This record gives sequence, structure tokens and C-alpha cells, in this order.
Amino acid sequence: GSGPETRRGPLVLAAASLQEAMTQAADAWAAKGHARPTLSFAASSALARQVLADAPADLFLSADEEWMEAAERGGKLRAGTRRPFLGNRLVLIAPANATPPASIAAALSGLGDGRLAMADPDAVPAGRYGKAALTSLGLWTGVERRIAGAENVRAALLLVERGDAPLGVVYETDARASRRVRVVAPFPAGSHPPIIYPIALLAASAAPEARGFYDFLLSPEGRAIFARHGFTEPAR
Amino acid sequence: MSFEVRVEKRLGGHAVAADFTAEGPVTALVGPSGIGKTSILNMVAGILGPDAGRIVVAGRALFDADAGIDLPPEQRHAGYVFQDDRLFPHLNVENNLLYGQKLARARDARIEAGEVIALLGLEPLLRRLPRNLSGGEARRVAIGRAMLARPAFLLLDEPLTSLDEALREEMLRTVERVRDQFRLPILYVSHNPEEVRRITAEVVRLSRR
Amino acid sequence: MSFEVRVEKRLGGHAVAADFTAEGPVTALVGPSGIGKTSILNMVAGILGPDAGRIVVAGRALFDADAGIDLPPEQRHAGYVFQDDRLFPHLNVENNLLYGQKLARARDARIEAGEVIALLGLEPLLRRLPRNLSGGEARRVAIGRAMLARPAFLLLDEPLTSLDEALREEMLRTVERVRDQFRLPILYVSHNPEEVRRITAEVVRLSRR
Amino acid sequence: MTLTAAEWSAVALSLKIGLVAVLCTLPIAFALAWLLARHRFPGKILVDALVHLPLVLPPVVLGWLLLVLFSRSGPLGAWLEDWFGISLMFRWTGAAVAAGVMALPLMVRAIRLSLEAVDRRLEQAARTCGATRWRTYLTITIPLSLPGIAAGAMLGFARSVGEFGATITFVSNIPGETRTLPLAIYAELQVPGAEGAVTRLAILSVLLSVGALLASEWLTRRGRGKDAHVL
Amino acid sequence: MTLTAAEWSAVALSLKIGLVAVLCTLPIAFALAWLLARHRFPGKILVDALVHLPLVLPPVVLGWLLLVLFSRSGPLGAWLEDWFGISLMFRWTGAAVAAGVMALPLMVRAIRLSLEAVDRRLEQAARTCGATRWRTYLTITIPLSLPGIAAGAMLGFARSVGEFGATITFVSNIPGETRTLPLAIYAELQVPGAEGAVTRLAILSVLLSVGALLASEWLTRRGRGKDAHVL
Ligand SMILES: Nc1ncnc2c1ncn2[C@@H]1O[C@H](COP(=O)(O)OP(=O)(O)OP(=O)(O)O)[C@@H](O)[C@H]1O
Ligand SMILES: Nc1ncnc2c1ncn2[C@@H]1O[C@H](COP(=O)(O)OP(=O)(O)OP(=O)(O)O)[C@@H](O)[C@H]1O
Ligand SMILES: [Mg+2]
Ligand SMILES: [Mg+2]
Repeated sequence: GSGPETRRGPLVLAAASLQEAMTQAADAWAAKGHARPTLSFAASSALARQVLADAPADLFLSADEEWMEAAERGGKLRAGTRRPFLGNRLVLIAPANATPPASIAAALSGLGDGRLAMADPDAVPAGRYGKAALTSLGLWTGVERRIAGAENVRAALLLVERGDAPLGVVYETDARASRRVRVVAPFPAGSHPPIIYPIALLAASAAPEARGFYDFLLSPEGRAIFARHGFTEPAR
Repeated sequence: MSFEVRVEKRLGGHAVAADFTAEGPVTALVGPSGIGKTSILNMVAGILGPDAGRIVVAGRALFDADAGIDLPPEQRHAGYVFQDDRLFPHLNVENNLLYGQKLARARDARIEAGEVIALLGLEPLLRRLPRNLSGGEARRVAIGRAMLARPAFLLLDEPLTSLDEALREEMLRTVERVRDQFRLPILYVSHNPEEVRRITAEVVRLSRR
Repeated sequence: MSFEVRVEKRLGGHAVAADFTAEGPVTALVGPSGIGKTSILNMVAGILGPDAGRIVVAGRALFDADAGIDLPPEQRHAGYVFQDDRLFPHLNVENNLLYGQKLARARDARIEAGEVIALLGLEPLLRRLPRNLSGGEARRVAIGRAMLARPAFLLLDEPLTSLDEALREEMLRTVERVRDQFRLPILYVSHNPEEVRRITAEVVRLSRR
Repeated sequence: MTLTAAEWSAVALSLKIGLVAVLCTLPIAFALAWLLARHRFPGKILVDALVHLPLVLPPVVLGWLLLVLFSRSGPLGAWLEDWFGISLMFRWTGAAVAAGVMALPLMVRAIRLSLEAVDRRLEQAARTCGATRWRTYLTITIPLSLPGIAAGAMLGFARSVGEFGATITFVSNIPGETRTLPLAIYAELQVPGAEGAVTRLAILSVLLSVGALLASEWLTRRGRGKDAHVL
Repeated sequence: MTLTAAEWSAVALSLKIGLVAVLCTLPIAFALAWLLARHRFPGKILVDALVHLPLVLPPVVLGWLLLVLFSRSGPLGAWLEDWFGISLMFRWTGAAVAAGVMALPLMVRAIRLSLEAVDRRLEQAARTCGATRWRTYLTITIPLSLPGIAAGAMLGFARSVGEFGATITFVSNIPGETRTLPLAIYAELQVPGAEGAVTRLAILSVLLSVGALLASEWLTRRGRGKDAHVL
């Protein structure tokens, strides 16, 4: 449970896709005798807007660099604390019970009138990475009209889990978390810009242990927790 | 035999009951306020269900608890002038007047719309909505609507309320004409003994037991 | 001088006008249906604004277009029996009756609630809601409410409609008592010449020009 | 303000989906309102609660329920597919279903309020004039509850135009097919610095519903007018 | 069904926020409904459109607007901070504001429908009986529009309980402070295979609003009852 007012843990604004790993990290930190951090999960865009509106929070973990960049330009980050924190991989998935196609290209050519589920390719970070990857593989024009743009990666995952879409593009972390989908193949790392989850302390941060928790997350011990959920070291 | 009414009905704590058979064309129904005159008219019209009894009008059984007969109001063909008018607020006077006529399969067009409108002096009001009518004007529209529904019998609940002397006289003469010419059975509620005396000798008097 | 009424009002295409001064306690207002009797009562009560004119009751100017006087209805202290009752549907009979009394600063308690309730035979109905009343019962509640509002004058729009002979007699006697004992000015609309004759000699007759 | 093709498409889709949703939901909403206003039956509170469901549950959950029901493997979806060859998944018709479901509770409530205010004695009067039960509904009950019907249609349309969560969850965000104004707005909101585009789209939403507002006011006023036999 | 502490907290928060939102919005909604039902004034259609705004715009946009208005640097936020030392940011009070704003159009419409159905002649009768304009509102107009007030409160409460987009955008998703049932459901939806938890939370939402439904039915029935001087 959370401590009394005087020992309040830092308030962490984190992208929703980090929920499980982040919760475990907070538990681990609290287990060391620290005040448990308060975690608020939402879309990176919503959280970044709150940061820009001077939200009284301590830490911000975004699912993409763009919103972190916007927060920094707005002067809302504590100078020098913005770091690339985590990386991730993009994979093509299919329902677990479907027959496995040989490759990404083979899978996509067999799409027929089925849909390719992915986060909105024009807006949501995972969708934009996916679009870039498919474009560089020369597959985008073939599937462009078959895209089902979901609200976020988890919604895309759901469509594939239920078999409503025969294929989907999601993060490897999402694919690993679900038993009802199978990875067809990962996208080559070079086919899209590096996937980076940046972290930063906020200028408005006032909680005494904010810095401590930030350091903990970036420490090998902290990173190990995220690695267990499939997150990688961010590409430099 | 124009009306044969034998009904019982509990309303709240109060019991309404009537048992009469009327021969003549016009039957007056009188009695103190709250005795159940309107309730009886409602039962004859079919909008209030008796607890028990039997209602026959002009030889046609409208309700018979024992025989399981209970005709819906639209098959009873009453021309009912309600005590409280009940004009349709969204229809103008003309459409109120013609509402019943439009629905009746031209059973018999003995009573002409033009004639009724002239008789009741409603020409200047045809385009008006009910909310813009005076009390007496609304009363006249209610009377006209009932007469134009091509009724098989009339139920008149204090029809002359709010009418001035001249209109009252006109209306009484009309009722007399309907009585004598068309021989429609009429059940007539009134508190005015003079009115009753003029129109019929057959008076059913309800009283508290 | 009880009433001094000089008003003009256009209603739709129709023009209502009156110009009379009444001395006696009771003034009867008669005229054909639709001539404007109710409209005049509404203007005296303050719920219909005249286009022009002047209204003085018992020496008090309620409305004067030239002098810019226009008292709101609640300051006119009318006891108004509406032609269409207008009982408050969400209040039971008792609360309808006492509605005005509760609001009046005990101006004068000349008319007692218990007395009025007994007179109108309303005891058994006190807990009833208006929708469960017969026509005559509702009428009596409307009369009671007006009398109990501690009025400075009475506006009675065909008050005896729907009342049986006995109640009519009772009510007429009550009006006479109010007239003689309390000397409240009364404006009385009726279509019944006999009723009018009995209650006053001062008759204002409205007619079409 | 000139619009891009994508913006036009979103406006047209929102209008189409809103109109279809309201028109198709209206009879259902009227029937439910009538049931709730006029009848007592065991389980009434359950029906009432069910009608409110789309209001109470977060839209995403509703979208998820629709997905479960109408996907090819879902009970209703399989039935629609087998019998009519219709699939709602990823189609604008699915978006209209989502919008209609979300609008339903608002429409039912408004219509029910008006129905409950209709004076039953007027219906009795119509019956004695010879009108059957159905004829009475058409000529008395419905015209007298027109304010509620208009208000319900207005609320429903506005709700449809604003519907986001159930739609994107159920039928995804497909340009030209299911990308209504809110979905287009959502896409813009994900990108920093697109506030201008968001504002433009939001203004379009508001204009759409001001149009609906004017239409519903007109309808109500007409209903109060002189010759209002609606049917 | 035993609940975890987190679930309890979400239920309690939803209830608190829903009640506060409805109670605080009710007088505003009544005033607006009264203005729209009883008055003609230039710009009326604008006020009407503004009232519908929260219905038409996607909730996320509303949340963002609230964020801009109520942030410390925003016009209203700065004012609240300077004068009252209040901040809504990341507080349950902010969630109540968001819920109230989203509920407003539904409440206004329902109340307005009932107000428009009140027979003005009864108000005139009250005036002649000596009631002032205000007294007449309290003793006649408000009791007679109770069905609409109850329906509005019910709709508003249900909408508050289901509110997600504006809340998460405005006041984030903070356990024990702003994580209401819909936000808790959102959190569970991020976990694959948590359908069970989502269902539990959804059922709790439904139960909350069934309670509200029963309360509003009771209120309406009481209003039709015998002694209904509400004030
Ligand atoms: N819904 C109801 N619930 C309880 N009592 C009712 C109801 N409707 C009518 N009553 C009572 O039934 C009795 C008969 O009413 P009804 O309207 O038939 O009287 P009436 O003879 O027409 O009186 P009036 O001459 O005053 O019109 C009255 O005492 C009335 O109060
Ligand atoms: N809102 C309105 N619009 C148009 N005309 C109206 C309106 N209200 C009343 N009138 C008309 O004004 C005239 C006077 O109405 P009023 O109710 O004063 O008549 P009245 O003398 O009381 O008649 P009655 O004896 O029938 O009650 C009538 O012709 C009526 O149709
Ligand atoms: Mg009667
Ligand atoms: Mg009159």
C-alpha cells in the first residue's frame, strides 16, 4: 500500500503498453523499503499533454520520441534527464491456431480479403513504425487498403487473438504476453526507425524519491525487469 | 329498449353501481356530484371496465361479464361528449371535428359536417387550435366531434355547460331533432332539471344507498 | 365603487373590450360564448396583459397603462375560480385548498378552512389527487381554493358548473353570505339568468359591436 | 475554410453514419420507450438497465462486446453471415450499429419522458371516436410525443457524431469506410503539433450538430403547429 | 464476488464522482433548461449548441479542452489557484468536473422536455393564489418537472459512471484519486487475457447504475404521489 502523505512516492506517467513491466518495477522498488510510486497509465499523447499543462508529476515514460521531444521543447523536463530507456521489436503475428506461413511476404500475399490489424499507421507510434517497415520491404502498397487501424497495439492484438484479422503488426512484447497469437516473423531491425521508449524527470517534480526511482529504472536491476517482458536495450 | 345497463365498479374506496333499463330514445341520468354518472358513461363507452354486469345498447351487447363480451371502444360507436371536452390539442378545430368522421366507414352520413359546423357557429374557428378557444367554443367543438363520429348512440355529459342561452336553446333543439328524426339512443347527464324535463320523461336517478 | 374596468385586448384576430364601473358588491358579467368574459377576468387577475386601459378594484389601481401601473398577480389578491378549475395535479385536495392560504400573510382569516371544507363537502376527499375527482368535486375544490386564498375580491367564472341542485343552492347562499357579511367585491360570470337574477341586480352585458 | 479530401470524407461518413444510426434506432427506441412507459411486467427493471448499459459502460467495452457478438465467429455475426451474407466487421454499417447502440439510451429516455406526459384520456377519446389502438398511436400518441421524439433524435444524432471508443474498437479506423470525424480527430491528436487540424475537425463536428439542432427545433415547432397529422 | 482493494477503490471513486458531478451539475442544468425552454433571446441557438458540445465532440477533445482551461497556466486554472488555492489537475474533483460536463447535455435535454410540458396555466393559477414568481417555481414548476429532473439525474449519473476519455485526458489515471471504473477497465484491457477482470468491473458499473435507476424511479413515483411539496 501507499505510505502516508509525508512519504508519498513519485507520480509516474507511463505509456499504457508499459503497464505490466512498470508495475513490477514499482513493486520491486517498494520492496526495498521505498514509498511505492503512483503509476498512471494512458496513451503517450494524453500524458504528454498533461506534462505540457504543468501536471504535478515526477516521471514521464513515453512510447515514442516525438512526444518526449515536445515535452522537452516546452521546457517541462528536468535538464539532462531525458534518456532512451527501452527498445522493442516489431513482429508480424497470426492467430495461434492458424497454419504458419513461411515469411512476412508470403503471409501478406495470402491476406486475401482479410484485414491486417495494426495500430493506426498515421498516428499511433507502433502503427507508424509498422508502416515504415512495410514500406521499406516494398509491401505497403499491397496491403495499404487492407489495414484495420486500431486505437492502440493492444486493440490490434485483440483483433488477431479473436481471429477477426488473420494478421497483425504489434510489438514483440505484446505478442509474448498473449498465448492466443503466434509470431510469424519479426521485422528486420533496419526496416524501420529504431523503436525507443524515452524516460525523463519532469521539471515540476517535487517528490523526494523521484530521482532515486529514476535511477533504479535505469539501473541493470531495473532494466532486467523490463527485459523479462521482452523489452530490449534501446538502439543507440 | 335503448339502454340496458347493469354495472358495478369499485373506484378507490368508492363503489359505483347502476341498474336500469331505458325504453325511450333519451334517458336522463341525474344524481348528486360524485355519485358515478361520468363513470357509468365511461363504462358504456368502453373506456372504463366494469367489475361485473352487462351493458346493452339498442339491442347490441357491448359488455357482458358472464358471456365474456367486452367490445373495444372503437367498436361501440359511441358519440361521447366528455365532461372535460378532451379536444386533441395538436389538431385544429376542423381536424378535431372530422377526426371521428374520417375513421368511420361511411356507416351513414345522416349528420353532415357542414350542417353541424353551421349549427354550432364554428366556421370562424376552423383553423384555431383548441388552446386558443374560449370555454364555450371548446364545448361546441366537443359536441360537434361526437355528432360527426357517425355514432350509433350518444353519451352527453352535461353538454350545455359554458354555453350561452341562445346556444343552449339551439343545442337543445338539435338534441330533440336527433331524438325525433334519427332516433339515436341518448344517455344524457345533467344537473339542470328544466333541461331534463324538456328533453325526456325517462329519468334515471342515482343516489347514495 | 367595487370595480372600474376599462380594457382593450387583441387576441388573435379577435378584439376583447370592456368599459364598466360597478358599485355594488356583486357584478354579473354576461354575454355570448367567446365574447371575452374569461379574458376580462384574466386581465383583472393580472395573468393577461391588456393592450390599454385601467383596472381599479375597491379603490386600488391594479393596472393603469397611462400611469404605468401593472401589479403582478400575487399582489392583486384575487380569489379566482377558473372556468377550467386548474387544480394543481401534484397536490392532494387538502394542499390545493390550502395553497393560497399558506402564502397569504394572515391578512384576515375571515374565511376558515374547516368551514369551507365542511360547506363544500370535501372532508372525504382531502387526501385524493385531482385526477381522481369527479367534475363537480374538482369544481368544489377550485371554489374552496379561491375562497381560502384570503382574497380581497372574487372572480368567479361560471362557478356552479357541474354542481348538483343541492350544492348549487349551498354555493349561492355562500356567495350571498360573502357578499353581505364580508362585502368582498365579486365579479361573477354566468350563463344562467336565474342565478344572476338571484345574486345581483348589477349586470354588465358584453355584446358584439 | 477549404477542406482536404480526407476531411470531406470524414464529414460525409459522420453524416451518413449519424443519419442511418438515428433513423434505424428510432423505431427500436420508440418501442422500448413505449414498453417502459406504458407497461408493467416482470423484469422491467432489467430491460431498463439493459437500455442504459451503453451509457454506463465505457465505450471501449461496448465496442468489445459488439466485436464479440458480431465478429464472424460471434453468435450474431455468424448468423448474419450465414443468412444474409452480411458482415459488419470493418464496415461503415458496423460503425452505424455502434453509433446506434450508443445513442439508444438517450433516445429511449427522451421519448419515454414525452410518452409519459401524454394525457391518456385523449387516447380514450380517440378510441371512442372509432380509432383502433394502432390508429390512436399514429394520430394521437406519436404526434403528442413529438417533442420527445425530436429531442431523442437530436441527442442520438449528436451522440453518433461524437462516438469514438465503441467505433474504433468494433470496426477499426479505416479511411473512407469507418474513419468518422472523431476517429480522424483521434488520429490527429496522436501527433504533436496537430492542434490546428484537430480544431478544424472539431468545428466541423459542431457545425454538423448545429444543423441537426436546427432540424429538430423545426420538427418540434411543426409538431406544435396546426395540421400535424405526422403520418 | 469478492472485490480486491483496487476494485473497491474504483467503485467508491465512481460513486463519489458520479454523485458529486450530478448534484453540482443539476442546478446549472436546470437553469440552462429553463433558459432554453422559457425564453427567446438572440444567440439562443448558440447556447443550445454549446450545451450539446460535450455530446458532439469526442471525449478526448473535451478532456484536452478542460486540460487547457484548468491547467495552472490556463485561464480558469490560474483563477481557481489564485483565488481559492484549488487545483483540479490530477484530482478527483477534476474527474467530477469532467463527468459533470459530459453529463450536462443529457440533463439539460431531459429537464427541458419536462419543463416544456408543464402547463403554464397552472403557474398562473399559483400566481393568483399569491405565490411570487420564485415561489411558483418551487411549488409548481419544479415538482411538475420532477420526471425530467429525475430522468436527467439518472442519465447524468449513468454517463458519469461510464465516462472515460475526457477523464483520462484531463486528470490522468491515478489509482485512488482518478482511476474510476472505466479507467480501471482500461487498465485491465492493457493486459491480454484479462477478460475476466474486465467483466467483473463491467458488472460493478452496471450494478452502480441499476442502483441509480431504482433511485430515480422512486423519485419520480414519489413526485407523482400525494404530498409532493419537494421543498
Ligand atoms: N381514479 C379514481 N380513483 C378513486 N376514485 C375515483 C376515481 N375516479 C373517480 N373516482 C370517484 O368516483 C366517484 C364517481 O365519479 P364520477 O366522475 O363518475 O362522478 P359524477 O357522478 O360524474 O360526478 P359529477 O357530477 O361531479 O361529475 C367520485 O366520488 C370520484 O371521486
Ligand atoms: N390565445 C388566443 N388566441 C386567439 N384567440 C383567443 C385566444 N384566447 C382566447 N381567444 C379568443 O378570444 C375570445 C374571447 O375568449 P374568452 O375565453 O374570453 O371568451 P368567453 O367570453 O369567456 O367565452 P365562454 O363563455 O365561451 O367561456 C374567443 O373568441 C376566443 O376564441
Ligand atoms: Mg361527472
Ligand atoms: Mg369563458
